[in-house]
Amino acid sequence: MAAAKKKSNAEQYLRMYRQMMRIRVFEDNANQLYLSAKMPGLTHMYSGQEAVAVGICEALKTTDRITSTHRGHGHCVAKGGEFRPMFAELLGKADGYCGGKGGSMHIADQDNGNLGANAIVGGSAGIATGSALSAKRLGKDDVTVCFFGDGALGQGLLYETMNMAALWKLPVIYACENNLYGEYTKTEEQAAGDLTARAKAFGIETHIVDGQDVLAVNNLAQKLVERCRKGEGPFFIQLDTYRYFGHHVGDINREYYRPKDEETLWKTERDPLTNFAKWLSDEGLVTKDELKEIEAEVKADAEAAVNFALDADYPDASEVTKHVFAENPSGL
Amino acid sequence: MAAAKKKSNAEQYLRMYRQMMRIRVFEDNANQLYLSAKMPGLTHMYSGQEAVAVGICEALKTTDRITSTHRGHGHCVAKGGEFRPMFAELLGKADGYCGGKGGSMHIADQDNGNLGANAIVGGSAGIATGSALSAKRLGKDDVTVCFFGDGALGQGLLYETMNMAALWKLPVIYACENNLYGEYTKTEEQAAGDLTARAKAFGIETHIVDGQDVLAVNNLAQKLVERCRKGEGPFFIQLDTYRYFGHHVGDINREYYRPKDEETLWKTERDPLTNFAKWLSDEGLVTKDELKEIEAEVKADAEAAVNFALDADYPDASEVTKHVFAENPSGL
Amino acid sequence: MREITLSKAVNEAIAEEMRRDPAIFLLGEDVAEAGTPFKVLSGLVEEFGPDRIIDTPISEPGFMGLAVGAAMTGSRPIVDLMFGDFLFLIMDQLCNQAAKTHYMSGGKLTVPLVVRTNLGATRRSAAQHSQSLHALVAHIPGLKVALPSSAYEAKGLLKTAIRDNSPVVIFEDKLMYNDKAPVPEEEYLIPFGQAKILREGEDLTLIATSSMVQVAQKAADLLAADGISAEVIDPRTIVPLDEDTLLASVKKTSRAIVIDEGHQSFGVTAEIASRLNEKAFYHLDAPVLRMGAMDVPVPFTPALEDLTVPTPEKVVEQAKRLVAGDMIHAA
Amino acid sequence: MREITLSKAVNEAIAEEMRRDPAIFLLGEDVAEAGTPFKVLSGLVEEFGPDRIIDTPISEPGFMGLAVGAAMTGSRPIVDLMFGDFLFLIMDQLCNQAAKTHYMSGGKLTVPLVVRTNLGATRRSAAQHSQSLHALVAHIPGLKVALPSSAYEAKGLLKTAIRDNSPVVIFEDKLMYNDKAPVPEEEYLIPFGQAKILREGEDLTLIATSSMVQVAQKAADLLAADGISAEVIDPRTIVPLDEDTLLASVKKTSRAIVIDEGHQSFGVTAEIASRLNEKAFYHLDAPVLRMGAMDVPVPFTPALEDLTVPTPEKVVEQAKRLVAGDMIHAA
Ligand SMILES: Cc1ncc(C[n+]2csc(CCOP(=O)(O)OP(=O)(O)O)c2C)c(N)n1
Ligand SMILES: Cc1ncc(C[n+]2csc(CCOP(=O)(O)OP(=O)(O)O)c2C)c(N)n1
Ligand SMILES: [Mg+2]
Ligand SMILES: [Mg+2]
Repeated sequence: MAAAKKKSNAEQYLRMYRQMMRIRVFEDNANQLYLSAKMPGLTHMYSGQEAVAVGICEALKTTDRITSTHRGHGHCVAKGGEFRPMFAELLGKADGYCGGKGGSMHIADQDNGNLGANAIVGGSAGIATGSALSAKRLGKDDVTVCFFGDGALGQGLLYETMNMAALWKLPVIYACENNLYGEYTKTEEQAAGDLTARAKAFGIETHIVDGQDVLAVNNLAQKLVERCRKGEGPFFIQLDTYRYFGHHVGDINREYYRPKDEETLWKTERDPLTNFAKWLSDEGLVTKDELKEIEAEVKADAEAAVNFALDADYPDASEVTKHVFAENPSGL
Repeated sequence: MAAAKKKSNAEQYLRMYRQMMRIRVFEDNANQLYLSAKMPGLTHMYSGQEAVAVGICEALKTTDRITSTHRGHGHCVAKGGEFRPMFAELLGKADGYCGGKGGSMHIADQDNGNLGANAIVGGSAGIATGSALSAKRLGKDDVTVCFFGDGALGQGLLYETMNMAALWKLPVIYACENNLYGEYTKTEEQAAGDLTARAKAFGIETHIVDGQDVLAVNNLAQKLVERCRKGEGPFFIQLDTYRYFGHHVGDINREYYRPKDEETLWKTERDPLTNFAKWLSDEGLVTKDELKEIEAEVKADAEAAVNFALDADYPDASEVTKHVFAENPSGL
Repeated sequence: MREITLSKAVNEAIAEEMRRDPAIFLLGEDVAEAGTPFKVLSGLVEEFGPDRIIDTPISEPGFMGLAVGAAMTGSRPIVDLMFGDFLFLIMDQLCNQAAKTHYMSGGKLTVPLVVRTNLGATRRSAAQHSQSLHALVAHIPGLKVALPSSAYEAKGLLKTAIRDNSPVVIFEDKLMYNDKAPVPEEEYLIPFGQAKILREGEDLTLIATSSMVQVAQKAADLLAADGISAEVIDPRTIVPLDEDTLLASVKKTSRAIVIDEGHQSFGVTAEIASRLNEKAFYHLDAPVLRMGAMDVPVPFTPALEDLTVPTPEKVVEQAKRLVAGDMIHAA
Repeated sequence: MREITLSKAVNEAIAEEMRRDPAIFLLGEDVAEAGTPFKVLSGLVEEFGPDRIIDTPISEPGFMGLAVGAAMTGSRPIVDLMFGDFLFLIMDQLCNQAAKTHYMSGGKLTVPLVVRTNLGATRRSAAQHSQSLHALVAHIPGLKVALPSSAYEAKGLLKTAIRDNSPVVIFEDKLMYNDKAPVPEEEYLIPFGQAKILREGEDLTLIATSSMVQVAQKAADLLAADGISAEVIDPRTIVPLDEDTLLASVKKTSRAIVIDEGHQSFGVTAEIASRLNEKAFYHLDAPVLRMGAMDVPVPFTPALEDLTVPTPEKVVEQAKRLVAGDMIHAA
């Protein structure tokens, strides 16, 4: 890349770095909340996969939409979510994005175009594709990105929706986060044949990208998003990545399914934050101190947000029967 | 093919011809029963596709299994079904294969390995694959063939089961009868991309064959069935074929979705019975008279069976609550 | 007033609403040129084009999923589900997604969509094309369930369904598509949760849904001939359910039979009967009786199929037992 | 007698049956090395090998379909469905295929399979991992439905389910996996359709299923302290349902509350209450009361989630109203 281009992009790079850091720090705090028994239930952490969500979402406008998964905090942050309503949601508080009714697995942020995490593996393939159909029909150039894990390739719904997306040339990008495992099972034991071939079969253009390299992800995403806007969609991207923690916060003893040195290798050699930080320094786009400052700011933000969430009120009991049905215009 | 081989195969060829004729005649009678208001409900006729069912089923043993579709009479005949219990079933009589409880769309013939027609498009993909899993687990070399239409490619279930069949190397053959339409819609409007690529994506070996050429179908089927027995399955076959009647007996005015000359072309140039009869005569394997005799015999059989079915009794009212649950061994 | 078929009534409802609101579109199998196998939608694609009357592949879970996503993002989809039996294929998208999204998001996302499908046996279509599965969706909070019993009802309820901001499942009776009823030319809506008293009576109340409304009305005719005066009520929607109207009637007549074409056990008759028992217990002279379809898969053969659903004669028989006080059980 | 957890009881039931009958195999997600996320199946793959304890892809409709086909052809599969909420994904294969095949084939094909899954809220798992959907499958003819309420019940009912020649859906209570109960070393089966009287009483009958059995028992303790004697009955299976035992109890006590963790409307409480009302009407001093889960998607936050399910305190409150004759409604 030309040096001039890089300089002019510095601001954007730093925003990507900050966003990745925000996800990393969010998850560390979520884990802490779990370990200190302050968070109800379990949660699935996105740590290690930051470059995927950030690389893609930085290529999107606010009105572009995403659908997310059970491992959804990263997508939420990357699409513009704020710490306070996120932590509040995780703790089941009234100030949460969903008033505490959704929790970690259903966090949604309509204003930023996040149509929600989903606790049904593969369950959002239809939603994302329908969102793209909606945009196309209503004459908007908004693009929808459907995030899902390699495990979701097991769900037939995905093939049905990719077929329709291809038939109708919908502006949707299927972003398959291949982190090598679905729960406690290796991808190759769950998925026969070739992953991208499953989209190619429908005539969908597919790409494979290093999901630990935020610039590679972002460059590809920018191109595909623009092509989607022009009606050249759908697309399918396989993003090779890795989750650092267990399947969920409680999955501590995982050597029986995942070797320790594999974990170490990814964390030390392929960490998206470390490697991007190094590149930024090497290119002279940022100083070590600036990086430290970003980290410190993010951590302070998170701490404040956690405290806010801990202090926040639970929803009132009367909320329990609200929102079962949507309000209707008068006369109905 | 060497002349000697042909001669020694003559008996088998004639059986195939007779089986195709039996399907053709069965359907003509079914249509007559509908038109004369003697058959309850509707039915989907297999006429035109005879070479598919016969070519494949002639490669199977009685203990090999098939699953069938809403357009299931052809598969039933080809797998060894008899006219009497078939017509009786269509008329809802106690002597039918299912005691009248299933009807045309659920005809099953367990003794001949027909696990049943299915009124859910794609609904038997799991059943066929499970049957193959069962055979493999129980140490039998039985092969299962899953018949389905091009329309069933829309159903996600198929992809889920093909994935598992490929992962576990199951002895199942997916036989996709591509008759160019699903109901009133052209295949290309329903299916993006390439049909066989959808199976290839899972690492499944695929084949395309002329579904109007019974010998081509049978040769391929024999090879693949034997390879399945040796553990080399699963396989996927696309069989290009055509249905002569409407989607069901009531689909009379179909020019809005299917041109008349297309129908004429297939019926005159590509009829599986006519072309096979010509080949058999040309090769000197049969005389015109012998062919006529076969037809006459089959027609007489059908007439007798129709009369049998018309005269047969309806099930007793007490049958209505039987078979909701299976009988259990004593002590349960 | 002009009379039109239920089929035409549905067609008009969709056309009128689509003219009014460009956010509405319809998708399903063979809905465009073919106008559905029942020909209910004939002519719509000609008026609204293939971008609003969308033929899908045979992918019920998939297009149901698309509808959910479209509904969340400014569209108002109508899902055409060819047979009610295919509900089993879309349950995840309908019940885990559409029904729960508004609640799970704390009211931020809404899912205004309609699933139009059907119910009813005795069409000789066998077990996978004859079910009446409305009780299943009624059990899931977040879904509204409408059961029109005539052309008039079908038009008014469907228009209301389309304007509702929650997911609604509306079941038409397959056998009724060609039945005519008076339907005004002028626009009308039928509000959800308002039962309709079709016939006033004193001796007992027949509460009947969908296909069973005609059965109840015939039974009431037969009963009238025998000097028994039956009130006939159609709840119209089972979610929301107009308890008040049902209770008022039962308090007046002191006896009731609930008639519905879904399987009897764990079905609609159980819910309505137990609410009446609970809330009108001391007004009842006899237990509320239930008449659902038999708890068997629907058999193909007419000889058996016809036995599985309530008939006017069977309703009369039960009504007479009820009125005669013939219900006392052994201690 | 030794005490073991419900989790261990399930594990033993499967192991014993698999040793007895080589036709049995089990399939589901992460059932082998991982032994399921709840660790219920730990050790089974070591004994029976990966050909009988089969890890599947995340393909619920698909592996349910495979089980149907395997069951038709000489195998006896156990389907492990990780969460009861995923029933919505397998409804077509379970309800359109497994449930109907024996009937549609006139008794020629049988489908001996078990779906093992779970139910229950208050685990802070939110709306898509907390549902109790047993009423839905109970509505479909051809499926049997078992609801174990302790380790003892879980083992005996599961063994019976595995030997049954029809499809059976068995729901375990997610919150009960670590609860211990006395379980004999010797083999035993619990027959389907035989309710269990857990506690005899005179003043009212508490009929409770699955997770609600403990709630009813606690309520009975509290009531006893107040001089009210409650009979507690666990139906164990809702299909088949042991009407006789329930009716005999209600005829004795003249009052009943039905408690179940499924949504109240169109759910299990409606079926049981309406059968009791219908068949014991003249013995009842008050209407049968129903206590199901609230008709709302299960909220995540503990502050709301705990409100949605019946508690011993709420049962006591209703029981007291019932016994006090406090149910007379305004005319
Ligand atoms: C339909 C469904 N089946 C099973 C589960 C349980 N489950 C939750 S996450 C998960 C694994 C998903 O793997 P993948 O899609 O690769 O995502 P990852 O966790 O690796 O990010 C499973 C099986 C579920 N939530 N939904
Ligand atoms: C799940 C499901 N959806 C829709 C239908 C209605 N239907 C019956 S046959 C058919 C078309 C099937 O097309 P194809 O698989 O190509 O078989 P063909 O009729 O051409 O033999 C449709 C849509 C059905 N029976 N099941
Ligand atoms: Mg994964
Ligand atoms: Mg076809």
